[in-house]
Amino acid sequence: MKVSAVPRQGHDTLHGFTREELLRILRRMLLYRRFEEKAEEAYAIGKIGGFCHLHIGQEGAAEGCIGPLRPDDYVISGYREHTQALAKGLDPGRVMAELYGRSSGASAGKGGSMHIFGAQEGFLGGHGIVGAQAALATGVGWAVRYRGEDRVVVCFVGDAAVNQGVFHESLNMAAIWKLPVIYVVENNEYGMGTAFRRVSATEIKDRGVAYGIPSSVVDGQDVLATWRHMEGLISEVRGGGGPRFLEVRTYRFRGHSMSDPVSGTYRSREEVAERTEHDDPIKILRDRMMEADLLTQEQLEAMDAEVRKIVEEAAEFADRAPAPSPGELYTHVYSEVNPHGRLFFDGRER
Amino acid sequence: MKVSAVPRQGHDTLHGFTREELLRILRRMLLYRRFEEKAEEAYAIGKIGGFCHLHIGQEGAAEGCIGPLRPDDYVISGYREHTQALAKGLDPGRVMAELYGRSSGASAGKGGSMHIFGAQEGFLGGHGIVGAQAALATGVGWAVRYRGEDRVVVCFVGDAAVNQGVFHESLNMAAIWKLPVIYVVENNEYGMGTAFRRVSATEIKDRGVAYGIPSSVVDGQDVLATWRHMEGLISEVRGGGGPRFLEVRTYRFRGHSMSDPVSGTYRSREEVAERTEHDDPIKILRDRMMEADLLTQEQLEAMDAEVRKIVEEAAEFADRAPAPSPGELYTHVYSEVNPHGRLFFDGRER
Amino acid sequence: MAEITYREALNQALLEEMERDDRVFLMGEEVGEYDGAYKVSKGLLARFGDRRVVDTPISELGFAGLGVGAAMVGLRPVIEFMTFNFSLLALDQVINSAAKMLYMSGGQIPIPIVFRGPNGAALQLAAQHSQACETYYLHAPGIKVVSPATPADAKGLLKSAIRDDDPVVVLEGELLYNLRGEVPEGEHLVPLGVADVKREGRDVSILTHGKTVHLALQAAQRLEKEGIEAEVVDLRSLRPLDVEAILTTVRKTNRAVYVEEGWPYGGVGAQVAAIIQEEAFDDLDAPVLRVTQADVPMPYAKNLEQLAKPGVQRVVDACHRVLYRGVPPARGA
Amino acid sequence: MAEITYREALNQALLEEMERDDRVFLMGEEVGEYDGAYKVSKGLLARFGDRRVVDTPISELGFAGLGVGAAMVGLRPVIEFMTFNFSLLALDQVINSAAKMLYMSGGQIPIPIVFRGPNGAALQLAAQHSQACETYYLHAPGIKVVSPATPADAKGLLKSAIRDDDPVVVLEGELLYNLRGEVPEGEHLVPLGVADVKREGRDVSILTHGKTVHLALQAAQRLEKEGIEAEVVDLRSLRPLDVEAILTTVRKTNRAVYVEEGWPYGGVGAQVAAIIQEEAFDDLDAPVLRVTQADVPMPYAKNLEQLAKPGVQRVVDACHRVLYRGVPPARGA
Ligand SMILES: Cc1ncc(C[n+]2csc(CCOP(=O)(O)OP(=O)(O)O)c2C)c(N)n1
Ligand SMILES: Cc1ncc(C[n+]2csc(CCOP(=O)(O)OP(=O)(O)O)c2C)c(N)n1
Ligand SMILES: [Mg+2]
Ligand SMILES: [Mg+2]
Repeated sequence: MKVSAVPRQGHDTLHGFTREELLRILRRMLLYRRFEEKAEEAYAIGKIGGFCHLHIGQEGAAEGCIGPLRPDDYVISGYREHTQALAKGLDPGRVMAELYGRSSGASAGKGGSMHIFGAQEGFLGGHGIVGAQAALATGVGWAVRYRGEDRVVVCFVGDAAVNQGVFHESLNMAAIWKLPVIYVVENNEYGMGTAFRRVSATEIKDRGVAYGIPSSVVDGQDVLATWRHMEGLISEVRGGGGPRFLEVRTYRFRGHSMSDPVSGTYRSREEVAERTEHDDPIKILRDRMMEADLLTQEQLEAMDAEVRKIVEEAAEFADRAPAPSPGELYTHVYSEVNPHGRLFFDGRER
Repeated sequence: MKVSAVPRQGHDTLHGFTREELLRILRRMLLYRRFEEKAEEAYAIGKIGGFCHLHIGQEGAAEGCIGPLRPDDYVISGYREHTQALAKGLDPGRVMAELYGRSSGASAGKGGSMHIFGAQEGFLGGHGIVGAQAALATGVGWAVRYRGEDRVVVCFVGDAAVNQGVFHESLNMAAIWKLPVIYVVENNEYGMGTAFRRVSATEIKDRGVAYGIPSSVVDGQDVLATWRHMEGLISEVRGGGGPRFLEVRTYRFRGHSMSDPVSGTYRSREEVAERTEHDDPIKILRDRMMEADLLTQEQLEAMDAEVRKIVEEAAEFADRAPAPSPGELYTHVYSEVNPHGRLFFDGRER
Repeated sequence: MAEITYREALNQALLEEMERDDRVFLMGEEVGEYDGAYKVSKGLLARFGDRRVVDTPISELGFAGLGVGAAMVGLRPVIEFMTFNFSLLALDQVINSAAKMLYMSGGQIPIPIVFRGPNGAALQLAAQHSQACETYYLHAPGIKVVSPATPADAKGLLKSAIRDDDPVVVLEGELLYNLRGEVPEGEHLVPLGVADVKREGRDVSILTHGKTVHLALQAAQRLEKEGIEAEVVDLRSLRPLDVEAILTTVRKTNRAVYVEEGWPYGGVGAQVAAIIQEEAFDDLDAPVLRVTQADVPMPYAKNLEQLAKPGVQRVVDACHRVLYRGVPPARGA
Repeated sequence: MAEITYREALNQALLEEMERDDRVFLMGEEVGEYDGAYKVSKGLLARFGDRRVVDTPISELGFAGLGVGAAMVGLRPVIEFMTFNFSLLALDQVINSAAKMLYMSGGQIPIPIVFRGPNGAALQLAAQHSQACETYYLHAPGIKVVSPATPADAKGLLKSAIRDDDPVVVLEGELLYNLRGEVPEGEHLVPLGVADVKREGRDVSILTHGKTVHLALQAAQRLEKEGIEAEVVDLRSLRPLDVEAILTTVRKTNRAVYVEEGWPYGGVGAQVAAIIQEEAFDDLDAPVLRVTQADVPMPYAKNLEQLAKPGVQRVVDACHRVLYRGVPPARGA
């Protein structure tokens, strides 16, 4: 076994996975990357509006944490969730159509980039208030336990979210009621322009420890390590072990959102360049597979062509999809038309 | 040196204090006790209304934590704060008048039992939303540091308050900015009818540790130990050491508020009887002083008569004090009459 | 019909709906072992166990959000706020999660949840424990808000709220819990969005909801002695709002007074007055006046508190004004 | 007079007040190193250092409360909410601590604090990032609320807010930050509670505040072409409210339309309509109508968002209605 150019926990992490599995993982991460590069392009020409937070650089966290889940497990996240939605099985076309604000979008064009939902796929959004999803995840975990199911709930938050009160209230409740939730903190070192060390005197993991929740750290740029580690956590949780807390170390290669600069006062251009070069989860896996003779340049190119095609098709689907009809403005505010009284007060015709 | 009937950290805690100091501490705790017994009486005959949360049983925490402060230090608390207000130097008559809802009350009759304020004495309330004072205390600490003063801020919360998100946000900010705040959690084992162990999987102290705040525990029924321990914390904080977290173990001898039962499904009558018997901070100090020949029965009785007199006078003062005049309804809503526009919208004459 | 208290009525509603539907559970501070801070959930822990009657830490934002999360995957939580004063801490989850989720998800994720508890002032609880919170909830589309005034309505509205597929805020009253009244035997449901004429009259309409329904009825009695027949319309539900009932009574009496226990600015009465003048402008013989809490934080002192609360005489005065008896109707009530 | 942007105007106000008074400091998310999420605080960290320009963790409730605590002992904090959407998390400290403290303490503890940041919708930010939050703040006595529409008012009102001894909420607009306008040189203060007639007219009064002032002005231009002279009154301050100015314009035109970007139910317009009919009943020739956001959570899709926002044509239509041109004035706008 050759030594990897970027050694990460030794080569043994490669071994547990079959070649097919490895190819699949690589291909999926590549899909996430190409999908978001396409979104970047579409944003630049105004096809996508509002805020658009890319996950580029963090794909290992999505694939490593979601890959080992069962289809009937739940995932819930924040506003940087395109990749996670894809990982949980949402159709790229429907995700792209949502970014385009089309009626065929995952959320019928009403949610946009920050609010992708796939109820059928067990992807429960897409939430815009930092940290809020921690409480929601706790409730989903509550429901799972309530019904006596053995599903697992994975909740993604960013490093900055651990300073929200609701995150603590949620961890505490999950701990006392032993809920089947894995709180995954994607530590990309910054919340917008604020380095984590400026807003915390301790390590992220210490926040889980405070509630007696078994807490661990994994290198999210090493998708295989993340995957294996999550497998362990998932089976502990599925077995009734109660909540787990996981810090995934990662890095955001782009600006906070499409309208924010990639670097600036808060992190240098050099830092970003160096991390992009050496810390790319896709490159890391690719190199390792190549070194282990599990992947050739041609295979990689074919794979890339294949995912680019999927992404192009997704964009075409989104482009062709109709905008929501004006009548949609008033649907989905309430579940059903109430037979009594007035629900809307704007006096407009609808 | 004889061994105390209720041994608490050995007799050496007695030794650091002079007889005068010990008498003063005992006398003040007795004052708090008699004051609240009087409030209990007044509540029963309708002179005090609303919620009235007695601190009886927890006097050691108030005296031990506030006694060693400088007069220009700040104290802030929740709704169970009569005793702390007295300990910080508020006049018993003005506190009682507040409970009676009179214009001579500490808060001019507008605050009541839960909102005693003494701006001059550095007693900053008296807050009714569980945990909210933790953020306020953090701000007071911020102001102290901002001005380069060496004051210390003591913030009291109950054990149940540590589950409020705002408490965590506050600890985190105090930690990163090294604010001069001592967060004192009075752990009386219950939040209303909920035992702490039912709503937390870990120890109270772990909540401070999570933020890297030096955290300790002291027996609040041992006022001398509490006092000495606080002296240490205060000098660390005053010296610029940043925040401290202190759990004070104590017990509430009465119901949650005057309208709640003393015991019930959540704690047995026997438990309360046993703790009242063996865990009374006043009895403990009294017995120790007597055993150390620092107090006689006669002295104690004289002291008791003296504090009872103060309390009677406070009650008389409160009784005589006038109710707020109707015009007071609209004062203190805003700082000054605004020269422009309408501030009040009830259309009433004022 | 049995005469029971408002508290018992709520308790029955909870019990019946929990028996009917295993997806319904009750969660909040002290709802279990303590049988409820105000005993609304008395006996439910014993009956259903701690899977379905759940004591929480003091974490309003967290357990409100937990409820929403549970509703996202099909449970039907009833979240008790010990009082609505503390619900301000949870507002983000109620507005940003519960009210908006169905819309943001393009119709995929309904949130069938109830937030309930006592609202407004009790006796001498001072500024932080005496707030009426209607405004914070009715403002946002996506939420429904009801406010029962009688035991029958308490039972019927709470049951309907629990069966509703949308988030419903149920505003109760600590001072109503001991109120006795007849409640129909058997299944008793009151639909959301239907006002109730609690007293008929032709001279002036007193519109109100919740606790102040009783104040309005007292005022109507006093007015009756002067020969003035006031109609008292209890809106019961603030969203959906029975605008038809409002317009009907105003078209009949041509004069309206709104009575509420909360603050005036941005209050319920302001909205109802705006609607009336928009939709029954030509039917109005006088401005719609409002009787509210004094526009101040609630004071502790008994005398000030009494002054601050809306009183019967103020309602009578406002009716006089819109009837142009004595004082002119300008400058509110 | 210099022409500067609304953003620069706010920046100048902060800079000048911080230079004038060492007790003033700015705290919020990204206000320092990042120069502000919307660059309102650009250069302030460099100028004043991190004692007075303070980046916070994402802990809205905590740092709002921290600000109130600092104000309790005499500092004059300016707390920035990155947007007011996130301020719902902090509402408890704003209402229960800031608004009520002076009263609860019997006048001992004034809270001279400013809460500021962008309010309402920008472009395609969807339901959780597009809410107008006026209602949550104006409801409670103890707080003041202002909402500047122009660079001059932004500077003048923010400076007055910082000098005010009470909590003041300053509602800005992300979509206003790039707006240019003349701002008087030297010390420029706009007192709280004084409305500004942004355009005179005799036929109909368009009342509004904040961002929609510009919508109202556009509508007035369109109406002018039809020979209708609309008066546009910018309230600027919602509490204190310049009721005199409202009544004056209504007495002049006898017709009023309220335009706001927020939701209708419990909105600002409802309150203003209620006041107008209470206090100028006989001066009204038509009901006061309201033009607001559609009563739905804000949708993401561009076309739906445009439909949801109040538009110029809707304002024109509402004016037509109150002038009885074409459509009748019933059922709002
Ligand atoms: C409650 C709240 N406050 C502020 C914001 C604005 N905001 C959006 S993302 C963000 C930074 C979050 O950083 P982090 O949690 O580390 O996640 P990342 O963006 O790095 O994925 C902020 C401040 C928000 N959306 N919600
Ligand atoms: C935010 C909030 N939620 C609920 C309450 C009601 N409440 C008042 S005191 C209390 C229990 C607090 O217990 P703890 O913090 O242990 O203090 P203790 O009463 O024991 O001194 C509760 C639930 C409140 N005042 N504020
Ligand atoms: Mg981050
Ligand atoms: Mg306690």
